[in-house]
Amino acid sequence: MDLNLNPKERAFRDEVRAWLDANAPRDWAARRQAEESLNARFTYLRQWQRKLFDAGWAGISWPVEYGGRGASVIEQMIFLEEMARAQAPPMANVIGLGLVGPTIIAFGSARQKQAYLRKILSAEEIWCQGFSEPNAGSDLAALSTEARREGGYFVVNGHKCWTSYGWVADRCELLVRTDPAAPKHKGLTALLVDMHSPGIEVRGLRQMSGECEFSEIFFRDVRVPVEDVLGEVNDGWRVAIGTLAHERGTFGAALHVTYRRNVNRLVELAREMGRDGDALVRQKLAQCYAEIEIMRFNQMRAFSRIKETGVPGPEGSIQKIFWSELNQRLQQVAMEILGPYGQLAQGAEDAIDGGEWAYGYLRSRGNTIEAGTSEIQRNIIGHFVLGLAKSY
Amino acid sequence: MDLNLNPKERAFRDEVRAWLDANAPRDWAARRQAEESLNARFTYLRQWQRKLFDAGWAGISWPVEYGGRGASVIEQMIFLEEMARAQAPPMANVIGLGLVGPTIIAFGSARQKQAYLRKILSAEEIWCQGFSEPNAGSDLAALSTEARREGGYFVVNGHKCWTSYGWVADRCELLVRTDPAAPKHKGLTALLVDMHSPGIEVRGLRQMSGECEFSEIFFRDVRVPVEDVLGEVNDGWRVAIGTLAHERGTFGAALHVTYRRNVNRLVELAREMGRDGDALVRQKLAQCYAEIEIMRFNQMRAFSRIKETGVPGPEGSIQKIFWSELNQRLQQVAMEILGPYGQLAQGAEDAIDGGEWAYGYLRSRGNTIEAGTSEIQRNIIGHFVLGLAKSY
Amino acid sequence: MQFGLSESQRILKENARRFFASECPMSEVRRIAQTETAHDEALWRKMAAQGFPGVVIAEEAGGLGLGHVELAALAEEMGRALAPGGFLSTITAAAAIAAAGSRQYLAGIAAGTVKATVAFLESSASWDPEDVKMRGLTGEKRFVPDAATADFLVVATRESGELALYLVPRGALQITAMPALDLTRRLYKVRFENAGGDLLARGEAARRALERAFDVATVALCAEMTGGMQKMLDIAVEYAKTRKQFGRPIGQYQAVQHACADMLLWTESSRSAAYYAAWALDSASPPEASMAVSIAKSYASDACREVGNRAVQIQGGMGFTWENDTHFYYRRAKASEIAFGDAAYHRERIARMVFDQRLAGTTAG
Amino acid sequence: MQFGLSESQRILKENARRFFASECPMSEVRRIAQTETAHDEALWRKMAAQGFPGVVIAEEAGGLGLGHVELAALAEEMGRALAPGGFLSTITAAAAIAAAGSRQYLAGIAAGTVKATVAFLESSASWDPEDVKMRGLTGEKRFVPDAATADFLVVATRESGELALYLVPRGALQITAMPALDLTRRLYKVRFENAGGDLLARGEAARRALERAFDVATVALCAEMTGGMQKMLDIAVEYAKTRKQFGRPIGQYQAVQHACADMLLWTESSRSAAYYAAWALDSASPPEASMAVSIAKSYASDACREVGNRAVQIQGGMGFTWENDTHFYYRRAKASEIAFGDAAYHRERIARMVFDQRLAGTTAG
Repeated sequence: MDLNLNPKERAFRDEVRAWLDANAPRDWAARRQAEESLNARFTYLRQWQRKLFDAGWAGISWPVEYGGRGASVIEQMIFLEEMARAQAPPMANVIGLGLVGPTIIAFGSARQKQAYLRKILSAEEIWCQGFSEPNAGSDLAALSTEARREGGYFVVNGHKCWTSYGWVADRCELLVRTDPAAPKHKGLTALLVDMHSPGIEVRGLRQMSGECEFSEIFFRDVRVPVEDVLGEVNDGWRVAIGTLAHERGTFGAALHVTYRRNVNRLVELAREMGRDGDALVRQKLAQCYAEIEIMRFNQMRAFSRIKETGVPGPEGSIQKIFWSELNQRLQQVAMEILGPYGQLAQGAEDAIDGGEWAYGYLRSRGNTIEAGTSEIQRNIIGHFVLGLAKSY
Repeated sequence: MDLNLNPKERAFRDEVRAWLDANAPRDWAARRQAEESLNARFTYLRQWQRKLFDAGWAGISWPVEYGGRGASVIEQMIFLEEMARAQAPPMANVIGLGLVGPTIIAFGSARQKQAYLRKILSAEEIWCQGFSEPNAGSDLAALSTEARREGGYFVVNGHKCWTSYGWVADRCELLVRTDPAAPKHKGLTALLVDMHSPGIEVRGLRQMSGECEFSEIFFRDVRVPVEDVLGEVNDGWRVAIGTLAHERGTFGAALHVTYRRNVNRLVELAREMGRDGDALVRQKLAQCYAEIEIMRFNQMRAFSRIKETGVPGPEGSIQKIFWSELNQRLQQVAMEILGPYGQLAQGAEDAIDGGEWAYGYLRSRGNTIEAGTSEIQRNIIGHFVLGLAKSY
Repeated sequence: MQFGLSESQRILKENARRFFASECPMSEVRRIAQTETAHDEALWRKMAAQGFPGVVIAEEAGGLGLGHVELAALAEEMGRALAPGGFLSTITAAAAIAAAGSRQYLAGIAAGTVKATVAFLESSASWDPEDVKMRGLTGEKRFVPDAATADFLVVATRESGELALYLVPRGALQITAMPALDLTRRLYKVRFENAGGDLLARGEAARRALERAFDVATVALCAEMTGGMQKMLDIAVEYAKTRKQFGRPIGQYQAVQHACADMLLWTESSRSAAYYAAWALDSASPPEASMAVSIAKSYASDACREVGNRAVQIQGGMGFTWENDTHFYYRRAKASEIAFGDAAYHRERIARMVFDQRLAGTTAG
Repeated sequence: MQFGLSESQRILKENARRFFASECPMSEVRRIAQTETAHDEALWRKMAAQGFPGVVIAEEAGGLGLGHVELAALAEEMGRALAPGGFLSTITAAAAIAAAGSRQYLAGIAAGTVKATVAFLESSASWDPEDVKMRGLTGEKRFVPDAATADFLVVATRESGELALYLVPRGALQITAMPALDLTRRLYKVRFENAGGDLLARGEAARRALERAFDVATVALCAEMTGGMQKMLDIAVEYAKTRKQFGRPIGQYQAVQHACADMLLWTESSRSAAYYAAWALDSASPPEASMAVSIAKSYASDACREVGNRAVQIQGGMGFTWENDTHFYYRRAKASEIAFGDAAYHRERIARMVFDQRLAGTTAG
């Protein structure tokens, strides 16, 4: 057990930090507040990712042959933390980097790896993930989007929803039903779909916070070449499980940096409001501080384990529950400390930090729903970690 | 809506109060601390109940013909509150008064009413309730204690557990299986059993708190006359449900008085410890105070409803959840305020209030298990109140 | 003792429910919530025709002369319907006027021709009257609900060190919107520059009038919150019965079913506390009534947040969409949690009463 | 960076688990818990033969000379086995001696011939060194663990206004049992009357030695609590798999299954925090280590209570019986929640560090 970075990791950390100090744009926080079009902002993020890629910072733990750096998941974690520390803009291709890329590395054909991985890293092709449907949310295997084989193609018809980056994606890891007669987990296939294909329509899905972060995607007779099947036909469930394990296990890696920054800001605000001597406020902030650190410790343990095993396991659900429920607690604490000011929205003259807190509070409600609900995560822990009988 | 007592109720309250002022023993709290044998203490409670009965205070809402007072459930509630207010000893025949009696009134034959009800009120015959079994706790209908018909008798064999007052009971409302072939809810029958019958063995069941408050009862070829079937043969489930509704709906009626006294004592202790200015302590005690009052308000509403409908409904589960979970919160708050002193047990020189708090903390763990677990209560609310599909 | 609505109270409540169901369905709420002030004059006139704004105003002043239980019953239905606009603000101002022993504007309020609000909070955002720092009628008030549509404001200010309440016509006041989470009840910043107004009360009388007005408003708000909770519960239960996953309605899974049970427990308990406090406003001593009010608000503030959280969670992605009605309720629940003091504020108020000035036992205690 | 036990640490831990499974099974725990002192000398000697009491004592002093991660690994296994008696007390005293720069008694402790404890709390029951009021070696200490079986006590006292630590042989001290919830680690009141003893440290040195000793003890306790939580989780999960109601194992009902999942989350998080703090004791700056310790204890104090509550609840009536092992763990969990400061105490300690003296960023922060 050694929680210090080893010399190689430290050298890596110093290199990332120095590069970010010299290259990370400083205007990201301001840009988010600005009234800029989503498209303009996304173009900016794409260019930023390209710059990172060119400097060798995209795909830290991916094989060198596909444009990655061939380092360990620990370096990957360090990189994400340094990005968050520097308040650098995120990379554009979030789903491609975190979910689709690792899945293609694990399940993809040689051709697919050659064709797609490097362009994920360079942000040349933005990916989304087409899993959820209106009637298949938690019960993902109940999905009904279907793909019929016609010669060298699969022809896709159906309707996906809650797709992050759907509105800007070039490609999609799409889960479809290819054998309607098979039991529901058995007849699924993962396809790598060109989002510019005829027959695809993308619509924004407006959230309670007022934004359209997610999309619905409609497929009407969309033709996908059979060479774009990921893994085997009718073996899509295994592929999807691999993707979801990454979503649960590694997606929250750098959130502790962001959370810590938010709590430090609350400490500052509490002091400005003269509430730093209030025992209740002190207890609440200390609790936040402690839980964020514990999330970080859990994350370090999890990454150490992934480094050994190669893949995130079902205990990744602990991370998912932790980051999502902790953020909800933090946002509530913020509301309690900020009092009536906390509810002021963007555009209000007296809003603290431009209404970020009111927005963050609403947005946090989605945390325990997106990327697998808290209920599903507890099912996973109960069944796959503790060995209890399936409760669903 | 009028939350004041009406003139009749007020007169009743005044009468009870005056009588208790003149007659309630003042040594009950001290006796509980004293090293007195359980039997001696119970004899004392029996005599006390007899005294109440003779003065007309037993069975406030029971029909006059069976020795009751024929008043409403509101008067019953007032009486219980006044008893708690006066810190009078409880009546001895808790199960008979609260559960078995009302069930006999609802389901009993004319003979049973004549034979049993008055003796419940006078504490001549102490009752217990034989429902739970080792393999039938939450799933009560799975019970396996069986009764075979032999001529004019049922012959009972089996094993009950978690029986309050089993060690001192003269009679038992016993739920048994009379038709093993029927679906599990259908083949049950309620029997009124003489606990002095040959073949009955009672053993103490030691709890985590160290006491033996509950008993196990073993039945070996115990003969029960058919005239002691309560309700119809094979209709025992309906009878049992009636009993349980009383357990949930009205058992906690006066607990708010006890809880309030405990919190007042904590307020006093906090002041003595110089912690009455501590914002955390103030918040916690205020929260307790508020919740106790709300429990009382809920109780008033529930009794008003019972007065209209005549019987407690499934929403009584709200009361059960409230009193049990609130007591656990109160006991935890006590521990937090009392610090290291809170854990000191009976016999420790520096224990506060003779170790009542440490005992109360442990004992409170049983609250969410006894009289139907919190899980079962939430099932009842979900299914019978909200109309959701059965979750079990 | 009868803890339940009387026949006439029940009829009043049912009428109100029918009224809002027909005059202010969710489509209307959405429309009005997207206007500049979230106030609809036509709806207000119809409400006034029903007598709603004057429910507790004396008959001599043109009101219905009913009690606070009736006010709570109305407020619960408005909460359930999420009725937008300045009802609560107007009621608060009317309570302050009546508590100060005045009758000014009350007839207009009862008739629906006058709307009002109370300007109290300042930059400190403190509910403690000690923290009113504005001198005379020059200065700034914040978080004033419905100021843009009010005809006059009850303004808390300080004169020669004493608290004072003034009635100030909105007229030429400088009013700026403070956009916030709740879309159905808007907040404003109000700037006073040597504004003109009538003195309503000062010193101890002002403090008492204000305390009473806030107690009345808080009870109405608690009842309204109860109605909102009930609606969120109803929405969630309906969804849990119809939405199927893994071949079963999700309400059959205990994670969902028990969450619904908790929502019911919180909603019913909030209801008990709100109506008890409403009754206490009419029938108990002022300190007992204040205690009951703080009990109700401390509980409802936590409960409405938790009920809202569960309502969103149970509906999963659907509960997180703009199209779903839940978030309108959720937003108001958050604003209500804070308005007139959050749970911690009211717990401290309870602690003050419990620790510092032992109350006489309540009715049954 | 590697957050996981090394090969040698893993072997140490597995050996400890085997040792306690064979030398201190639950039947032994029950037997020892019912003796007067909950101390078994034979078990102690066997533990000493394994080197346990000297795990962090320097090799020159006869110890194993290992780090606090190894101490945590041992403590976790003792928590899992619910090993009764004075291990933690002795470790605390040894840490105080070592932190004060002394070596007195350390060899005896490592050899198993000497047991010790720290007498700190007084009637105020405050963990704040400012609240040590005893003058010299005359006065009373309370809640002293394992005093009846200790050969000497490290005593915190005040001399000329300064904190001082003394080594006092138990000898003729007047020791009275303070029966409490935990049956496996006993508490005592100790009366000093001009007792004799050796000065260990005074003033700032005494304060620092005490703070270090408490940090070490708290980490060991957090690891022990983690072991206890793990055991309660294992018991509950096993029961949930085998107990059937309504035709299914109760672990299949989400109310039970999700409670088990929460127990796992709390247990694993407590484990992460305990081992991080153990590592920090050896490898981070003193304020960073203290911060890590308070983070671990504030979390574990709440977690072990909640895990215990769920463990009892899941087992229903069975979990509430004396025959079931759970309550022995439950009782110790309650005592541990309080010992060396409860969650609120450690949160305030964190707040002091966060608010009042900004820490340098931690490793990855």
